Amino acid sequence: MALLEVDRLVVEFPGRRGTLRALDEISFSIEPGEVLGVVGESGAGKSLTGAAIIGLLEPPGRVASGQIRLEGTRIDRFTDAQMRPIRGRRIGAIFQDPLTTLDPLVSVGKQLVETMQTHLKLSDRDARARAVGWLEQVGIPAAAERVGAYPHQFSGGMRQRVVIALALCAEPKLVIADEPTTALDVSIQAQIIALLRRLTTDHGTSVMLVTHDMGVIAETADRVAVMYAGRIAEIGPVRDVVLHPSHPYTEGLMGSIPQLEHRVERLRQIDGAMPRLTAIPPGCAFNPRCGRVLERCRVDRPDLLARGTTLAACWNMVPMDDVT
Amino acid sequence: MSSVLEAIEVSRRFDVSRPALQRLLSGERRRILTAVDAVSFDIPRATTLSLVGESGCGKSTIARLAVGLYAPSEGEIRFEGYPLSSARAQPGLRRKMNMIFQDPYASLNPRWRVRDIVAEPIRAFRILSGQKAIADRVGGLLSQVGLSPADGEKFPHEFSGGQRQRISIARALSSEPEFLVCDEPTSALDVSVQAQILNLMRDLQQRLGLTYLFISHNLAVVRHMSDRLGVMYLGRIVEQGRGEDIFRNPQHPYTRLLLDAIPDVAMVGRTRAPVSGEVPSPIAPPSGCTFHPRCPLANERCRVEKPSHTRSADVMVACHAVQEGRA
Amino acid sequence: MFSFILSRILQAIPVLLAVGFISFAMFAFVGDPVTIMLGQDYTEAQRAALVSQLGLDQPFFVQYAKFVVEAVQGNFGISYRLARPVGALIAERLPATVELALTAAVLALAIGLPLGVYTGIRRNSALSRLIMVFSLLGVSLPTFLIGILLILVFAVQLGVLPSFGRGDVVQLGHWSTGFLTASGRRALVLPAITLGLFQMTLIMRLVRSEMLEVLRSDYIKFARARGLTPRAINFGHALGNTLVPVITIVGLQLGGLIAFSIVTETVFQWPGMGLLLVQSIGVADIPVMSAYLLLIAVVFVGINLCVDLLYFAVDPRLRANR
Amino acid sequence: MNAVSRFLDSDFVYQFWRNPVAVISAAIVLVVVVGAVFAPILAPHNPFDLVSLDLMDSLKPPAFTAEGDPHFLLGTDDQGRDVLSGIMYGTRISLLVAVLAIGFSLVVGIGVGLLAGYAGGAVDAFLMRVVDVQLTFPSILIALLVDGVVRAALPRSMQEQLEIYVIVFAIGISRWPQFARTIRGSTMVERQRDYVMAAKVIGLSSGRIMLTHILPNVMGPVLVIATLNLGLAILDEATLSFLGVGLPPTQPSLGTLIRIGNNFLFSGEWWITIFPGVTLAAMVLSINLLGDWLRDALNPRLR
Repeated sequence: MALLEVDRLVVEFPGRRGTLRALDEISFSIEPGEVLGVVGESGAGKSLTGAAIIGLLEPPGRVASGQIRLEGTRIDRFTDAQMRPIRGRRIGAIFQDPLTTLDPLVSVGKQLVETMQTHLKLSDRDARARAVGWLEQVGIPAAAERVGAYPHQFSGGMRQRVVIALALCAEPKLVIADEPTTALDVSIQAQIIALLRRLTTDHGTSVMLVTHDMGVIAETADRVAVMYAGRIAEIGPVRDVVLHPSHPYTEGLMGSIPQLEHRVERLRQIDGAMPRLTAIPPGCAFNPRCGRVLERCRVDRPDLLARGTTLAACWNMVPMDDVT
Repeated sequence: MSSVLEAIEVSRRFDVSRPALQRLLSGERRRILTAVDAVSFDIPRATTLSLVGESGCGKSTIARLAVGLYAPSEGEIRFEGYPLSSARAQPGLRRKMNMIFQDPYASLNPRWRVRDIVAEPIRAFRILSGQKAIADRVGGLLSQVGLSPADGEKFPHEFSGGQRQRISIARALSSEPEFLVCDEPTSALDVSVQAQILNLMRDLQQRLGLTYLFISHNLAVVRHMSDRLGVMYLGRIVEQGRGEDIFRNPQHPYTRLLLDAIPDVAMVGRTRAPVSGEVPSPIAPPSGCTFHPRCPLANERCRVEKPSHTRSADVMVACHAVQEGRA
Repeated sequence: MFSFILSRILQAIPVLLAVGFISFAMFAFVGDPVTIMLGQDYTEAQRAALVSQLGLDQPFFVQYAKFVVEAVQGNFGISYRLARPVGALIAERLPATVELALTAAVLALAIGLPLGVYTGIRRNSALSRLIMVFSLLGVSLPTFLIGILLILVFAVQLGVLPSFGRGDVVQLGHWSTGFLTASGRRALVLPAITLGLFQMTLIMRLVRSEMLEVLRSDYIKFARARGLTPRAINFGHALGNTLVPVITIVGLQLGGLIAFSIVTETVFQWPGMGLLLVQSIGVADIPVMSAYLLLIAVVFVGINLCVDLLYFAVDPRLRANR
Repeated sequence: MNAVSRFLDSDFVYQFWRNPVAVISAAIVLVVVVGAVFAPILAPHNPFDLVSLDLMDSLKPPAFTAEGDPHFLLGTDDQGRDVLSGIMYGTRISLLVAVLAIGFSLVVGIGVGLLAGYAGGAVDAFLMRVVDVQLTFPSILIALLVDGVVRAALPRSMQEQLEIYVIVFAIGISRWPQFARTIRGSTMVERQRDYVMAAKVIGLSSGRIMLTHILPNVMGPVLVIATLNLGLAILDEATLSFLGVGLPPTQPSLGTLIRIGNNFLFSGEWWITIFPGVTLAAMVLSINLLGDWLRDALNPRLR
């Protein structure tokens, strides 16, 4: 059974000029121990997906329809009190900016102890010992001395390590990592990604890795979901999606990334920009920018269709003779 | 080929000490941040020099030094053969340089209409007079960067990030410059939009014969844009040369580290070897070669002696290991 | 930490000197003390004698230096109106004002702080909205009007509390206290409420808005994402971070009570420094005015110092850096 | 779409109509302001026209009470002046003083704040030190002292006619530091923004950058604070007048009216002081509610 199943999830923001659909019927699942990358441009809805799963949508955002199932249990209708034993304990979270995600007035050890004692039956002594252990695991030097240190005494990269320890310390089955390396320098990025990869493999934790950086996804994820305008454009094993993209958007996205290996005169570019949520065109949301647009793309919204191991929401997936 | 901008042993220091009284009472010394440390480069006409490095390496300080927003603490910058400060004092030369900024949301005055934003340099330098002539020119500039002349009536918030960056480019072009400093022009943009802007900048360079100083933290973007390249670490250029040469055969250990650390879509399935350590504070940089605490090749000499730049093939490198043939 | 406090004290000295300079300038340039003290009929000899006695014939900065030296010793000259040393006048009135301000401060803090926290956490509950409306009323009603209304209800209509004065006081050395007698305590009730109400609503609104700000921060979101209980989030994380910015303003507000008591003391004829000041301003009694100004400056410097020390207790970022 | 219709269609106007508190407050402010500004036309009597006063009309209770006189809706005072008309003329003076005082402190505060924020360094350190020191003193104390000193310095003959300017100056000087600090804070943020850098790169002068680029971008928050301070300035004026160092009975503001009426409170003529008091409270409350709403509406993070 899949660890997490998201089924036709719709997230809406009711507003003055009508209701905005920020996530429009997205479906995917995460298997135990798997790393699912979620990639897309800003505003595509990738962070919102994570917030919806953990039940922390900013009001007035709400899950309008669809289901979220964690190990078979529906959690999308859970109240805040019902979600509390799940957050941290079964689904952990890592945020983008390590400088703002830690309470500046509480020592890192205390934040760890507090998190573990909320979810696990631990004596103060055991919790403290485990806190030191976690700091060691995430690679904080001299962990035993630094367990009483405050966040400002750590550098940005070290703080992100502490955040990872906090996300994993109550031993969740799934971690949602929302742009965990975006605020960091490249050489630190590599360290954090390697750490996340190693710890989640060791503990058998699944990861939903949300990022805009295709490179990070390529080397970290098992499967990847490409999001566009609140919908999933393509989802499949990372190698297939990166090397042989099915959806024209994914294809354009890959072409527009400058490469280190070889230099080209011009980058492939997708003209225009992703539509605002207020002005999503009918049919396929990508149709105004698409080079392979068909007549029905402007009218009907394509469902995810299989092509080999990947699924892509594109009418070009349908063999010509199937079109009636 | 004459050089447009030339930097000779330029340093820039900032005083980041605490207030004098407290320093006196606690008996601590002044704290000086050396953002740029004896940097030399020159940019030949109609070419692009890129500077790349991690945060705090001094690349943005150089961008500001190059357009005269900061004065060098030591050394000299020459623009079209004149010392920068005297070049900046002449409107006819000052208008030949302009700048494109990182954050498309902060680089346009939110209270101004786009047409006034783009026209500001035209008015400031009195390049054209008469409302009609200015309006026509602004319309032309907007078309040149891929917007419609009618967009001039709108305010910046009505545009997406990529479109704003186009407006920013139109403004930079309106003073009819020959030299543009581009400070991380695409790092706030999504990749598909980044490709549009990079392509636009290269088209403009070819059409108008522009000279670029291009600042970025993204090696792949730098590789795509530059003729020549400087890799910076803690205020110093550790390796400088033709982009082709450096990417084909990186010599400085830091350049190699950077290249290894970059996640690359082509690397799918492979994992990079992460490098240990973090960038030290530029207020108290390590002794000798500032990179030695993270360097796999460091020895006693590296800890003590600051390496000088030496030419190796066509590339300038500041590294004892390279010089000694240990690299 | 010691050097930090020392530097704070050293920084306060120029401030005190500047305020002293303003006080002195009031002396030197406003009105003619000689005419005021001698009245209409005087001889040139009398005038010259007084001028040299007051040191008015000396250069400006010498006069200022003398003024500072005298002021440090608590010597502020003679009140024009009452013809008594200003230092003694103020010493007499100080206890009344301090006791009033202290009571009002305790009131404002003890009620304002919890209400602010409550309305911050339960921002949308009906009770919070009600409290907010009342708090705006507290900010919008002028102090003197509140005083008048309280007198009207509790003194005139119900007749349960006195409407003016301090009641019986007990002399403890130089200090006269109203805390020790029943009538003194009763007399304190209405003025303290009047004085404290405005600060209370201010503190409450401030705590609330800071609390809301903190509750929106990333680390609170992260705490929720870790499944911490609302109790741990609100009191373990949010409250402490709320207090950091609140401390300064609350400190200054409470210091302001001493000065704010001017109005309350006038309404209730409370025999404190504020009443003395109002009476002095009416007849341009400059020595009293300048002494009062200096005294308030000293109070604020003291409060600022306490605030800085409190920061050390609350914020680890300061402890490590200094 | 032209500017007016675009404004009417904006989220700002939409939010205003959706918020009953804001609408009611705005209505109250509107009524009070119109009544005050057009007092000479709208007021039923002219309290300054000594010829029309009749001591026979003195101390009449409000019209809606048993002994009320329908000519005097809110009753009369001891001189036979109509309380309602007195309030309208008094509000006029209170508003005039408050608006002038806030205008004065805005000009000073914006000037100092822009200079300090843009220049930075020693200029900034000095100006902000002055601001800090003054902010430690409650504004009412500053106003009181300034008022007292200026009056003592003026020749007695000029005191009466200059009184209104003295009080405007006293209140204005007591409130500028807040504006200066706010403007300085936002100026320091704006100064670092790239659009200011862009203006510097083409060599614009600092004065031009401050006025054409920074000023329009820092005015928003300060105008909101100015709204809230308008209410406080009205209270300051009333308090000064109540303490007897404000406006004289020949130019009675709301505060003066309350002080005069206070003498009759214990003898049962409550209307002389209560009605001006209610007017004052309602006006200030409405301004505060409106200012509060404005602050929230313009702060996108709170939505």
